[in-house]
Amino acid sequence: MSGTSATIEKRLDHLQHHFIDSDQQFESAKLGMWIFLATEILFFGGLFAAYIVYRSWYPELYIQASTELNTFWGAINTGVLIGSSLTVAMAIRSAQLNQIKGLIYNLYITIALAFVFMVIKYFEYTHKFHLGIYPGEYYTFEGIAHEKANIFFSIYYMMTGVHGLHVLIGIGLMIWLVFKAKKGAFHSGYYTPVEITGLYWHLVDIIWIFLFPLLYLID
Amino acid sequence: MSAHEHHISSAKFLWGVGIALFILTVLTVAVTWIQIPEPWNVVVAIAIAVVKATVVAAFFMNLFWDSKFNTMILIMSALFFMLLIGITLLDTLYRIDPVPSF
Amino acid sequence: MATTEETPTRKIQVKRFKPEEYPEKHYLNQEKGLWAWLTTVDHKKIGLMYLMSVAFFFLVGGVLALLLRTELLTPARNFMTADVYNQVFTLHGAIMIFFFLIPSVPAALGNFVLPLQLGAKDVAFPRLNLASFYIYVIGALFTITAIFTGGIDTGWTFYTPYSSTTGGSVAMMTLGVFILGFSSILTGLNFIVTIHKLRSPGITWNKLPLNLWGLYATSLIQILATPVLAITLLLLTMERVLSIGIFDPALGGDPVLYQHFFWFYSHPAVYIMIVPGFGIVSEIISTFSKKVIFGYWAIALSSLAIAFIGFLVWGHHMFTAGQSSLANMVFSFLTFLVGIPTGIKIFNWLATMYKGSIDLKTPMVYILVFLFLFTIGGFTGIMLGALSVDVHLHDTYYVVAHFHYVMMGGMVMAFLGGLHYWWPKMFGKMYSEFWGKIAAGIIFVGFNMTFLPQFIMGSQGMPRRYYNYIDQFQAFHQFSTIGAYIMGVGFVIIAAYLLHSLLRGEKASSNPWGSRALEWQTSSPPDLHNFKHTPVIINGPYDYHKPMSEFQLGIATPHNGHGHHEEEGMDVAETEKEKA
Amino acid sequence: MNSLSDFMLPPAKSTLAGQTDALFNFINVTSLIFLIGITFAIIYFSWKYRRRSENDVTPVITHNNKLEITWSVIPLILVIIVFGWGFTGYMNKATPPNDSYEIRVVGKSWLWEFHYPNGYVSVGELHVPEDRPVKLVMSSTDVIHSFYIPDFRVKKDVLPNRYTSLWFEATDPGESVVFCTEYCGNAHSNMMATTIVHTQEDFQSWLETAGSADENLTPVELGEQLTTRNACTTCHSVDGSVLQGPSFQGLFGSEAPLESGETVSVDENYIRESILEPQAKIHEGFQPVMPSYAGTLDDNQINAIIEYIKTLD
Repeated sequence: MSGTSATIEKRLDHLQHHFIDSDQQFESAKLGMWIFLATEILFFGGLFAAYIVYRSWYPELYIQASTELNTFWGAINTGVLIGSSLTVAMAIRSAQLNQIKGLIYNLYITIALAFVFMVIKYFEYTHKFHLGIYPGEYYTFEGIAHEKANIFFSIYYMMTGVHGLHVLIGIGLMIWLVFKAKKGAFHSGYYTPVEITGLYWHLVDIIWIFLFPLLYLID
Repeated sequence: MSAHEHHISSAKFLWGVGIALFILTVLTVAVTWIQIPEPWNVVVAIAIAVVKATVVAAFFMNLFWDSKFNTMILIMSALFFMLLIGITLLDTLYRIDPVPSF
Repeated sequence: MATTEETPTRKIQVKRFKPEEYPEKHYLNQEKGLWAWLTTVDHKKIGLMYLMSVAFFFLVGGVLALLLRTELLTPARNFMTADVYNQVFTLHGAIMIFFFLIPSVPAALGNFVLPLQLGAKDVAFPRLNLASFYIYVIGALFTITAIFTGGIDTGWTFYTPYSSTTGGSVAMMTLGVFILGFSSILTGLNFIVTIHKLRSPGITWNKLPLNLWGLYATSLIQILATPVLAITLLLLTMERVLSIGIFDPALGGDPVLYQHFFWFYSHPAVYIMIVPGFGIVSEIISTFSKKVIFGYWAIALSSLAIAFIGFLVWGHHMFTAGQSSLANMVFSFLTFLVGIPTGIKIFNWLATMYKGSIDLKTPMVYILVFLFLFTIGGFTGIMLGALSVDVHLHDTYYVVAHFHYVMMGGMVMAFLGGLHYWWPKMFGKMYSEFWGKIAAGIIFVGFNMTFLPQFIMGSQGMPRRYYNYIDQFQAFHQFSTIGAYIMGVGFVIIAAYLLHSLLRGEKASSNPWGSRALEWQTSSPPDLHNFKHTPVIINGPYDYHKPMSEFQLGIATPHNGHGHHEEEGMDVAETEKEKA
Repeated sequence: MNSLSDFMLPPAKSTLAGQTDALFNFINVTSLIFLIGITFAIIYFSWKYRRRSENDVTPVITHNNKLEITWSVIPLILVIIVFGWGFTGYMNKATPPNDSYEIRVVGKSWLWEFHYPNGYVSVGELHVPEDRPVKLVMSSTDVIHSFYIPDFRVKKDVLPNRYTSLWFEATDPGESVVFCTEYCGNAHSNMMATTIVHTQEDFQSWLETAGSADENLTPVELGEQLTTRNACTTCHSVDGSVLQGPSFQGLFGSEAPLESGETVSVDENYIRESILEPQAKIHEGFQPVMPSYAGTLDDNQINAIIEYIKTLD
């Protein structure tokens, strides 16, 4: 690859003064992102821990309450996020191969899929609000015969809400990437922001991969 | 580590990984149709999720070709999460109340 | 991975670089004006900005402490109402912990020293570093808003359900601490990447200064524990705003679960506060004993061991909270295990002093004070780890005295030691050695007067967070209050002579302590880019048996390796690192 | 050693205290020996090896495995001893004997209520027999409190969503103080009670007469006693000073402004309502923090309190 892009290798305006070369800078950024992802895992970890503790206390509550969640739309959303992960991976591949157009198209598709995810989420939420399934104190739904049903939905809203927030942040980041890509900031010698945003997006996908069976697929 | 050796996956490979993930998603929904007794249904669901997450981490996030230290970070964070939940359960599962709680 | 064929066969020219004495141009005057300071990405200036902030918050927290002690002079009301008293102790705790102790060594001293000790030009992500400073400022603004819009009276631990039902601006405060957490995370992230990726040629893991091992262990805790605090406080904020009920028993939640989550962060946070102190102690003891550190690996690995075991012991804050006896047993046992690496450190430091050439300069005085006070803090920790005794002592003044011995007697003394140690490097000025020692003595006396009586009170059953108390404790409280005033005088003296040093201090040479460590091999104050050459390291940072000239090596390049893409410097650095 | 323990610890008045104190003393003495050694080493080294010239040469001692293992293993053995000792002591405290006398404890902000098996309820005074294990089954009606008797070396948090328990066997008749040790708000430091240990016979006779002792008093005298016993005076002064709640002095017959903006005249009905449903009408400038006394005070007692408040002009 170094042979094909010898001219581009010279473009080093992205290199910051305290790094020795692009490579050191790239590896540092990636390491930094991985460390950040570790903090993300523990951030969600707190919610998962709350989930597990309450599930171990009230297993029957989880079986009853999860029937209120729509498995079909949950599965569709899982597919949507996996698809968007695929397109992000394709976007990085395009950047690595210097195909800026491919990069931009793949980012567009990813953004679109992320919006689809959010729209489905929106309909799921409004449906629940309509039934009176609010978190905690404001819970008024009477379809579940369990006194702690409000707690299950508090956990549900916190988990999916914080995850949704991450999706929104991801959308923002990718819009920013599209702008930068259009300005020609990325090439095969420098695509660090694409790579680390990609890592972030895959993590958001991984979190959902766990949320889906834990929330929707309890019998 | 060198700039010239970043792993580039072929498009075919990426699509393959994507399709494998779709299939696993269908599988994880499908196993709920056959009633697996407690607690194995949870175990199966988590196991499939772990496989999917590993596939994403290894092939989409390129950990398979990357510096081993990055893999270590991922494993370490999972480990510390398990510490959090594991030790908390030592309390919450083994509380003995003098009178059943209300 | 780079392979051997790729290694260039070019010859490296290594030369001796003697640090310039009294440089005319240095990082403090190379960029001018307030704006240049506020937007700087230079780790040294960011470190100084942190230093000013933590000094400010230390002042605020300290004044609050004096107010508390004054109120406690008599058993009944003196000049505050109970409500004000509760707000004041909450703020004293929250400010001292979140705004002073946690950023004090890592973010303030660490930011300044870490790249210097690595021979790097900056941290890995300089802009992120600046961002984390501003995140800290925003968090602080939220907290200050909370104080003026109702106050908080929950104690710094924010225990539910009290925190979810009481009045005041609890949500604003928890949000402030939540934001602050990100500052801490980003600093930790930056440090880990910097230590991994930006070491100068020759700094292998076994030549890493122990201060950096301390900071590395601290950063690991910061990135692994702080997110759990973040989510906990987010849940608590939601509890206040949306009444989600996960922690509120009135809505079906469990308050003890909150305590688990909170202490999963807050116990390791104790090590965020103390482990970097260990690093400073190792540096200073070796320098002022002019002797190679005893048990390098034992000290380095014990920092990591403390960081790791520190994650497993949070439940010892909850021995009486109603958690299961099984959990109590496990937590108590693991708690004792932390004592071992801590003890190893103390013994190693003493062994370093053995047959050394000990120069009792101010930093060393603080470190000796640290050794004494921290040992007391450690032993009383053993007392509190013992289950049956803790049942008696939990939530009494014994606990208060214990953590002040660890945090103030340990961490603050190490911080002061580090501040005095690196002061000449930071500002190129010396301070009054005489007043430095006087202040250290006054603080030592005042500190022990304040907190020794609290051990006795606590053993006799005086509960903490009490606005009133029964008459039998009055003598102890008064003694303690007088001690606090004396300590206050000590800090005023420090502020005075450090200010004097800034304005009128003698010029400091580049290496006033005769240290072998890398940060002393550049001018005082350092150049904007730290070194005018890329340092090359062949000896450990504590090899006092080797001549100084062996510590002043660098790669000779025409452009001194700065600002431009340097072919030569690059290749050599990389191959060296590969070998490492 | 005894004098050290007398100076540091409160008097030991339960069967559980001895073991706790022994461990306390053991750790103290061991620590003191270590501390003296370490301090001596610090001072001695600083003097003996003080810098004599700038060119001092120091020996290269990088490590010493034997020494390092010694100072790792000895403390390890010591802390394992302390752990085992502490754990057995804790298990004693956590396991009440089967024949324990059971008393229900309710923590409210900011008072302690004790319900005896015969239905009698006392506030702020825990009466127990000596030489007999007593088990307290505790819960809270609002936030977390913690029940602590220093003389007995027992402490346990009192939670709002489940029951916790502790037990002790008092050894000496007399009085011991009870503290709340989990921060619970403005009057946290006033949330105290007294443990009164009777001999077994005295306790029986106290229990039999406890409910009827009040009958010999005039309503005003009874009311005065009840306001102290039920910890009313923790928050309501009788001399006009403002605490957590409005002062009783001059209250009766006045027009009280409410948080809702209305005013209410303080008469028998308002006081009765405020005792049974404290949150119904909150006096302006005060927090809605008072616990309900429904079930704690009967009509007769409420009337007595009203009569007493009437006398405070």
